[in-house]
Amino acid sequence: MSLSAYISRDQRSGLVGSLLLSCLLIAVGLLVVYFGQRYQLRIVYAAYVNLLVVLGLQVFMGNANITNLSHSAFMGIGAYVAAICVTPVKIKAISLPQAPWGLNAFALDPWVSAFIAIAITALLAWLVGLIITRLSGIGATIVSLALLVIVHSIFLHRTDIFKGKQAFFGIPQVFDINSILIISVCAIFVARAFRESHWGIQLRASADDEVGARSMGVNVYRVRLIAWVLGSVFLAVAGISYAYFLGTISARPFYFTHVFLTVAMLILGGMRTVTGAVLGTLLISFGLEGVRYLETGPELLGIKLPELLGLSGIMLGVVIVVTMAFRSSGITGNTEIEQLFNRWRR
Amino acid sequence: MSKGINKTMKIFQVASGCAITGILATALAGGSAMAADTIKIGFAVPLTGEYAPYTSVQGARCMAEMINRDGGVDGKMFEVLVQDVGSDSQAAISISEKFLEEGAITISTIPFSDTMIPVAQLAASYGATVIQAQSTQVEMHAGIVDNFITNVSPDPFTATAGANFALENGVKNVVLFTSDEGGSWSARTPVWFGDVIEAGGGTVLSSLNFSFGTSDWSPQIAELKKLDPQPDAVYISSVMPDVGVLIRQMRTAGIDAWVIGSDGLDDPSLDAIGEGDAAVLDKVVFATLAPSHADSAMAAFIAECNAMDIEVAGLFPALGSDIVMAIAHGVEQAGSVDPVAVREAMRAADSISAKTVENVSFKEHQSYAQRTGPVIGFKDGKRVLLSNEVPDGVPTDWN
Amino acid sequence: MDYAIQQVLNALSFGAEYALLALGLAIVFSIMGLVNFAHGEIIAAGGYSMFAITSLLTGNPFVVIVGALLVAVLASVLLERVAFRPVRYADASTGLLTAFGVSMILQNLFLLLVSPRPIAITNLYFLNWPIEVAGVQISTLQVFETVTTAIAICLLVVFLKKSSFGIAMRAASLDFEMVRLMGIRANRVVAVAFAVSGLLAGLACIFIMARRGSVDPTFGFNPVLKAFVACVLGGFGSLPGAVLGGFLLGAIEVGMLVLLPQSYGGMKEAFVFGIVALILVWRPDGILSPAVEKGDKL
Amino acid sequence: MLELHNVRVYHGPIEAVHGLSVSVSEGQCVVLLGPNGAGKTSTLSAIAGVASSRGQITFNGHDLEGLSIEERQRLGIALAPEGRRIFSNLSVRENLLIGAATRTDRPGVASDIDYWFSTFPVLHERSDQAAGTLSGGEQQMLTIARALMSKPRILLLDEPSLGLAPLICKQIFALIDSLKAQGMTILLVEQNVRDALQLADYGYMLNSGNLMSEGDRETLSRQGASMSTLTGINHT
Repeated sequence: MSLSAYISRDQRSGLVGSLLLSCLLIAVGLLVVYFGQRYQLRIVYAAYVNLLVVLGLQVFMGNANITNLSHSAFMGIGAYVAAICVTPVKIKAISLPQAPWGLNAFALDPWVSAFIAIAITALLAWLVGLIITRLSGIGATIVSLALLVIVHSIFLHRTDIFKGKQAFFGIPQVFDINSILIISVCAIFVARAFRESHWGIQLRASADDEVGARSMGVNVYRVRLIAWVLGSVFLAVAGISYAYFLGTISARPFYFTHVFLTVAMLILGGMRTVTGAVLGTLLISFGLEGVRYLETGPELLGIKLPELLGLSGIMLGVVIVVTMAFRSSGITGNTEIEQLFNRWRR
Repeated sequence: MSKGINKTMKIFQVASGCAITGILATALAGGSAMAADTIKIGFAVPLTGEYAPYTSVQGARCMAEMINRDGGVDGKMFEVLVQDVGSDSQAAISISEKFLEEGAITISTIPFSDTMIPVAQLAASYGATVIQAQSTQVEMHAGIVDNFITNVSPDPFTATAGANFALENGVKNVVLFTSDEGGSWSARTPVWFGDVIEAGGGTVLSSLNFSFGTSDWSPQIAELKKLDPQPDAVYISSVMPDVGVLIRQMRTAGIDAWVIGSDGLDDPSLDAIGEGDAAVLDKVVFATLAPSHADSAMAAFIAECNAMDIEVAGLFPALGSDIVMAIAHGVEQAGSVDPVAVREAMRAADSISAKTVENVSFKEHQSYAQRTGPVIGFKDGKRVLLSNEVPDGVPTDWN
Repeated sequence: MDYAIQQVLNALSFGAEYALLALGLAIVFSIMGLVNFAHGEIIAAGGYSMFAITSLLTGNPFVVIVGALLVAVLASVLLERVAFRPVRYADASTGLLTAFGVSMILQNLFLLLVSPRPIAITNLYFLNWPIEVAGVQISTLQVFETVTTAIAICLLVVFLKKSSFGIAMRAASLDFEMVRLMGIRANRVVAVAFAVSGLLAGLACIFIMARRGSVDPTFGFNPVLKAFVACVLGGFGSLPGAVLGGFLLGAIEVGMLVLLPQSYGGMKEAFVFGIVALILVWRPDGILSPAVEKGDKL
Repeated sequence: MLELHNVRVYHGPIEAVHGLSVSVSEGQCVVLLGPNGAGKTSTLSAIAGVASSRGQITFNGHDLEGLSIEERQRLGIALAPEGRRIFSNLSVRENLLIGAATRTDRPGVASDIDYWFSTFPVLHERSDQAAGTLSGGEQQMLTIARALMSKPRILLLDEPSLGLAPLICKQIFALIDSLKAQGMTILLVEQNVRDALQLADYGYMLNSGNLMSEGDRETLSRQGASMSTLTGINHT
């Protein structure tokens, strides 16, 4: 109870909500660890990496209400920086023989590499953020899109550093399902804490009424920048988790397909809440897995279904269109999980 | 208060648990018990998205059915496991693992090293082999993984076959089109082509960059027209329809140089650009992975599959037949479906008869096939086989 | 010298195509604040209709062209009715995301119903043959495209200035609600905007098909991305801005191809988008920003 | 002619008017008075269909519920909104033309435009200029003229004198007076109590979304002193 002296009611409620969401994540994790097959472990891992991305998106896009399309690029930056730092010299001699600046002459501990990756991603995000947070609406969206194309183009072209569309391989596979569980639980707490923090509240207020928030003394650019950089840290962590699990990366996964997929996850769940981010990610990740299975024309209950290639894409599109038409604030709207329970109990 | 939370948490856990179980159960329904007398081959491949044209499933499926129809391999039947993964590496890896758990002895996947390497690493723990019908990229042969086999020769071979043809036809000055967007296939194949041309006494005049999806090549063509001397040939490793646009725009601009390409041009839609004016294709040649002219073995195979109601659309799907035959050979020699034994048997064979070429052999290189590299051109808008041999003078600096 | 003239002409014809595409986006955006990312799929629908007409009815190029234009217009109007009407008065990001969803659905429908592979349609090749003007060789397709764009812009200007519907559309881009208060039916104004947008998409489709000769499910993505960038450059929602942005983007692209050393050629996109970002930092609402007009809407 | 019965008006979740009943009969000029935030504009918006409302609104026997903005306009309800909202980039003539968008008699439209040009010569002088270049008073005249171009049966006039110089205000009120003389039914919203009451046949006094009092010119004028303290408007 002594805690209440330091944190607000909303923050306490946020802790409860984070706890509930963490339980959900851990439950899914345990379920798949004890009952699932090995490949399902991978699907859950991939879903949780996307969850980190979606949470990173939520921190900025959800609270500031500015559509961001550059997130996959930041994920890529995190993944590549960590990969370059951590990959053993012996392997880099094969894969990056022409790397400049002695990039192929050193290798670091995975934790140090991860730290450097996060730091560099955040630094780049801060630099870009200085510009992007001053734009609003469609202008910010297009600059974020330009950012995505620019970063992708650099990944593709500087094959001496990034290998482009070829594999950057030999990254030590230091993460497993437990690591991602711990990281995503932490991420939920951080994202929720930010939402209920002083800055989070100011940012949400400015999203509802920018002029009003300004007149109340909110430095809109500053809170946006804080959210933008914090979001980029989530994305860097997602990139690192991707690289440390698969051991091989390329420029390919960090482009439009991934951008649209993760944005769809966020808006389906509801971008204004952390609960929405979690719900959207889990629903689409596991839903798509089911649809994918139906796509290839399986035999269900003795009936041979036709092959329906493209069904998963159609479903994803329908989900977006229907959500936007009937509930543009997503499934959760403005309600976090613990509020839902409170309402439900009454 | 805390009691309430506990209660709600429990309810939530149970509810979410049920939901997840339901979803997982749906995904699980595809699994089935392992049977020793079937040869399971997995295809975690792009049936949709930008890499769909490279999928080898249809040819493999058709060949597997043919073999099964004739009694299988010593009574063992093929079972082809297929699932679409789009262009998503992670999905490809998960689906591969699913197939491996189901007992697949080989896996085919997205033909890019960023997917093939982790899939091969994963397959290694099951003893299984990653076998690709069409993968020509060189980095897979650098010794990163040792359970990888591709049914074709790497890009330097097609580059050399094209260059040798050019040199024989008096080509001296060439222009190379390069792009990083197709990996080493589009970035380095033209360079190897240039190396062979220079070794043969020719000159590389210029190297122009391009993007995939280019639908108007006018600026590059203006660059070409500026050159002095004019090129005798341009080389490009790209795909249809981009190359088709390039060819037509070059001819419209009055540039009569040879257009030489690699396997990416080997698409039925290339033939279509000659409709109405067959002369457009007169000086177009490409070095490819298997003969694909009208009376080739491949054309016959495609027709045969169509009769079985399996549509095999061109070169890459047809190449799938070869890997099924290679696996069948491996199983026959090994006398079992043990994945390691099958791989070793495939690699030990001096010659394995194939469908799209007469035979292939993995004995010399272990990770890729030694096979003939056909050069195909056009006469009156119809494909003609210009040469079909293992090329000489292949650059060796690629490993 | 010939080379320079040639490249300037290329920049002009690139610009004409981008302007045509950008106008289609801008006209919808100016009226209902919707960034219609599904515009590319309208173009693709035109392409697939050419395939359908050729294989089911006739290869007569006139029929194919008219058919493609009709299909583009109908598809555009239909999309508005089905997908965009429910989000008509929602904020810009809701509309944008809906458009992404629509674009995803259409791409996958093409894939499911036709094929994931490119389909060859070659009966518009005849539009392209070389001609020589004052010693410079140019292709007729470039001429047709530039001239068509010019005519389309002129007709659009006449339509917007002279017809009562055009005046209503211009008014709607300033204050949609006020237009409704004049008794003008919102549905009609929006439908006409989408029809015009579809027509422009159809025109663009004809030229792209005449050059490319094939259509595939992701056919529309590149054009719409270019159109989007052109619109942003010129100032979103401003029709003159869309035209200016289109020509500017054409000039930047060809300029980059010509000026960048080939070893940096792969970075062309990075430079083009870098310039776009810089222009936006300089003028956040685009060069011919309609922000002044929007002022009375707030 | 126009009847509001227990109407509640909403801006999003907020209720701006809490159950108002108003009646306007043909040829009458009725005024809604009250301070800022009283719900006057909200009431007009509800009638025009711009704001969502509950309760019954009938016009010439038609229930307006469920009718869109444009359908209400086509029944003959014209709104000259607060803040004028002219189409600033369109020319003066185009602004007038668009006002007549629902009419099909081209000669009639042309002669009406000529009528307004002769009434306000300044509009004629600037007929091909962007309407945004007009002064505030000219824009207000254009707004009223534009609303009348559709030949409405009732004119909803929202704060026509807002932000205008006294001399211009006088002109505007003269115009309203002459409209009334021609038999136009008018529902007027004003803060300028004295001038408004000189025109009005009947008036309603609103505050914070509630009806305070109603009555004819004399009744309301008698309450004028108390009203001026309420509205805070100086009567000079």
